[in-house]
Amino acid sequence: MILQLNGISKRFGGLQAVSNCSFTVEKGKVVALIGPNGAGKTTIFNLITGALKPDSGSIYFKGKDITNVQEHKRVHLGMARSFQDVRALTEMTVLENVILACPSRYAESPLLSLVRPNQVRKEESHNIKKVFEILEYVGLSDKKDKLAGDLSYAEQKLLILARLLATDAELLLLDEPASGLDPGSLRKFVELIRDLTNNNKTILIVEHNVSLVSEISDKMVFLHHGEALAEGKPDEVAKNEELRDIYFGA
Amino acid sequence: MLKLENVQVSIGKKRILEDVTMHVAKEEIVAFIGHNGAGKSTTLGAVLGTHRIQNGTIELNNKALTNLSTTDIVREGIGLVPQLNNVFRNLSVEENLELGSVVNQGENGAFTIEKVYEIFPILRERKKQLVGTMSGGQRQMVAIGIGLMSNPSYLLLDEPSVGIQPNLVDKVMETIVKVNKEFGISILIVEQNIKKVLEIADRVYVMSRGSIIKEFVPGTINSEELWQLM
Amino acid sequence: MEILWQLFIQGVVLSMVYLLIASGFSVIYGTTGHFHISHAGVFTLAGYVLYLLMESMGLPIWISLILAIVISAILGALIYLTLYRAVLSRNGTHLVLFIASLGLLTVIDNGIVAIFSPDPQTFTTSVEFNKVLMILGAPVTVIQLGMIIIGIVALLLLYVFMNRTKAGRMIKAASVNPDLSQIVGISLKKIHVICYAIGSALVAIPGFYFALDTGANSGKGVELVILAVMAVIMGGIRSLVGAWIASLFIGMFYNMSILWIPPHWQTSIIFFLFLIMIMVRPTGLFGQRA
Amino acid sequence: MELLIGFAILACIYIILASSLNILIGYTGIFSMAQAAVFGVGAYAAALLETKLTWGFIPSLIGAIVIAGVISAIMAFPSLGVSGDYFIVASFGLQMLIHTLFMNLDGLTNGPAGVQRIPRPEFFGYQLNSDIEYLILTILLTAIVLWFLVGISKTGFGRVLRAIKEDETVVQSLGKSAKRSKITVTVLSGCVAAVAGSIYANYVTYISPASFTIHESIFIAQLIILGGLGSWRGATIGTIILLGLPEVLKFLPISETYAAPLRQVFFGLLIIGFMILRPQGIFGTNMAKKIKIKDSNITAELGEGEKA
Repeated sequence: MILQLNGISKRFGGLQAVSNCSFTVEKGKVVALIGPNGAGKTTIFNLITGALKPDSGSIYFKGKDITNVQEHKRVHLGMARSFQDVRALTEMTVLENVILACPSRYAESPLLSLVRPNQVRKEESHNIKKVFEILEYVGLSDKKDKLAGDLSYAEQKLLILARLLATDAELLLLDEPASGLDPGSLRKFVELIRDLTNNNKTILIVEHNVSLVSEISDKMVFLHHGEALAEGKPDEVAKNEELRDIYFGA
Repeated sequence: MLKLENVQVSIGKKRILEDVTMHVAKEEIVAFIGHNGAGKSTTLGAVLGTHRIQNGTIELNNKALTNLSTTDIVREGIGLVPQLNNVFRNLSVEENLELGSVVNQGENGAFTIEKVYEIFPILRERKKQLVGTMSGGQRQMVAIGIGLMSNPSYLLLDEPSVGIQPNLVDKVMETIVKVNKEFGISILIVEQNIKKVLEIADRVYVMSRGSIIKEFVPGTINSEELWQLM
Repeated sequence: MEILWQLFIQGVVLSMVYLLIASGFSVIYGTTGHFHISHAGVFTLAGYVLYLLMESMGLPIWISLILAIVISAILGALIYLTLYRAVLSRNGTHLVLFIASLGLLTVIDNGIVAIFSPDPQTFTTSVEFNKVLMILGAPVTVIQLGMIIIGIVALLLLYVFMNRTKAGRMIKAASVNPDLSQIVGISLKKIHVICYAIGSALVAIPGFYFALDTGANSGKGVELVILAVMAVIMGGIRSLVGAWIASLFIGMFYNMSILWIPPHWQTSIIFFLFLIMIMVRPTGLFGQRA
Repeated sequence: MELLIGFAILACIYIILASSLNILIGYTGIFSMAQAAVFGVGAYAAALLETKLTWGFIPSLIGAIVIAGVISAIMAFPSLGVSGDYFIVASFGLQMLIHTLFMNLDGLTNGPAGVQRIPRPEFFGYQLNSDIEYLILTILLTAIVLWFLVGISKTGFGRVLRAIKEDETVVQSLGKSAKRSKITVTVLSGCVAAVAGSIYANYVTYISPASFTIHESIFIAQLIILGGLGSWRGATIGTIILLGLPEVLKFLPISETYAAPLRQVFFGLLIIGFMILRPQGIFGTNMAKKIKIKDSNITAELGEGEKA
């Protein structure tokens, strides 16, 4: 078990976006959050990554209580997220986009870059090597010097995945990674995601497309009104009439 | 008849609508379902002229609407019921309704504020109240009122059940049917609440990834099949 | 007690200056979202327009005032129709518009200096208006009194216009929801022109006051406008009444606090308070969360 | 010749100022309108250390850098929490606040009268009295500053700054503290502006609040916008061209009373022209477009994410 939510609640003004939500994510699995619109899926993402603070409840990551850990420090602990609207840094090259995600001790500190230039060089060349490997893996190595803004939409989505991998995170949170992809790119994407779990990654995914999710996930968590109504194997959840009704008529 | 043929829309790099062909016949209620980001709202935007169409045509009663200005499209008889959080929150009920008729003001058979009050008596009682201070259900009535005030022959509704209490959803659906039956206004409704919208629709389109993947008549499909489509 | 009353009256005068500048800015910013820093340029131009009408053309003051208000409104609308629309149609962003507006302000302020010299242009006819009246023991010049009265009338008209006319409702509608406004058939371009005209007419009034009081002069506008913008932010964007209360506060603070705080520290304190406020409550005192 | 040397020294000072603002606006997207204030803090700090504590040029320069850095850090706090137009207004406010401090902290700054008799730098008993000697020192310092800034901008830190300009949320999501980087770069920019301030104070030997007004801040911002945001060539060559062009007016038979404002008018027209035709400035790539002014309208939290 890599991630555990214990009775998380979050209120926005008059709306209970997440209420007493609990579920777990097992290491090396693909877990999908599904549910009708407004079920609180993205809010839960924001709570896990620390962009939002829960009103109550606790979140454990790798056995450590991270409920009050700052957003960027959670990345250091080994989780990273993507966004629904891609958000590639379009004015930077593909290489820069990915190297930016590498953990850095020396190169990104203006002081250390002055006093420890050797260390900086070492770190940068190590990172560049790593980035090359990642770009190779996702199939973008021939585009490395292009501006991210010049990539196609599907390529940008791969770039985002590369960026997540560069963070060295073990838990990847993907917010609708497949939306807007044409069937060809989609196949490639699904294969990549499957392959990632073989490389020791755990994936938590938000996706509306039930059939896609059934295909790639090991477990589904069904959310409704911010509550985890059910969790289980995709086909079990899919067969549940009650959930289906909720999904169709929230 | 409102007809879309091979409509294609991109926003930035992202192709939102791949190829949308659909129609709404006179006095019909057509529902438009599919998961988030499938392109339903964009389709409404394309019809209204708020999204530029790269390819394809949109026709209303054999007259091309493609890339006309929004005002002209509304003048041709397309009305929009905005999402309830998208009404003019800093104005009163009456002012909202009044602004709804900027385009087709005083035309023959124009919808009047009185008529809206007849449909929603509560709005008459609250006509001076700021819309921003009203409940979701009441704001939804205002939103429908705004759509009607442009005197449309085709009314587009953008997720009318979002943001209102579950027990009021039936009421909203009833009103839509009433508008359709009593005033002969054709309806194109985008909705997340599939169960409810299937109860009122004559025909349903399922959209996925910017394309229409299925067209059916409610009752001819079971929930197992529907689940697979989503 | 008397001194308090005198300070209060002077506070009212200064408050009116900020009220008018802030209302003008608020009408424009609240609807268009344009950071129209050249509002300060219109402020300056208004004073010189009045100077030309009264001194060069010898028109009587009332006619000059009315003409100058109309001309200022037209100038404001023209800035939008020519410069801003040209910028927006090509490159879009509001930051580019802000920079262009800064450029225009530089042109206006320095163009005037090049034409009229850096010295204030004093009104020969204004001597009679500098007559001091006593209101319950507090000295007020005729110009100050005139500005307060015209200002109150203008603000009342603005309030009535915004809340009682259809055009006002359209402006309010366009300010909260431009997309739906377009869909219901409101022309945003027309609405924006109206807002620029109204905003510029409002800022012209304190422009006249400064010109008549100390002579038409250039370069005084920026700081006044920035303070007024702070009032708009403190009051909450799109809250006219909020901007009014904050302007009153700034104007009153300047004068009333003289009793406790050395005068030269007031500006510092206002900026300081603003910075604190923006940290604590960035939506402004009366701004609602959408 | 004298004219040329004087121009060269001023050009160097503005190159440093433009560069200090370039790393803020051009790289990080922090649109500060308070750079003249920071420049002033540096100038005052150097001048006061030299006149009141009789420190030498180099110690005063270092002192000025430290003081301006500290004050920049303090300035960064209130304003970094807000974005877009609010930030611009906040930075205007800071500019005006600091200007009033120059005016009013009589005991320290000597109020509107300013600080006088600032000595020219002295090295090992040799005083740089002639302008040409001072120019050499200035060029040397300018070169060091530019080397430093360009170097920094090419490191990973520069990469983070450019990423912040594009999308702060993404930077945060990749495990970098955007806030810390923004404070660091603000301090860095303040330190660099202090170098310009110190050179300026020792060159004119007399400083007063009138040199550090809001109009000066606007001028510096305009320089860098015209030169090209995010471009070091823009900050250097652009600044020289833009400062030099209006100097031509000096050779026309116009009295200085008119020439000075006309130079400004010319400058303003240039800005307007560029904003319409080429908002990225002379040397900039299309970066001006990329600084987003966010809508001050705070969208309902409900909306975040759930609705595509």
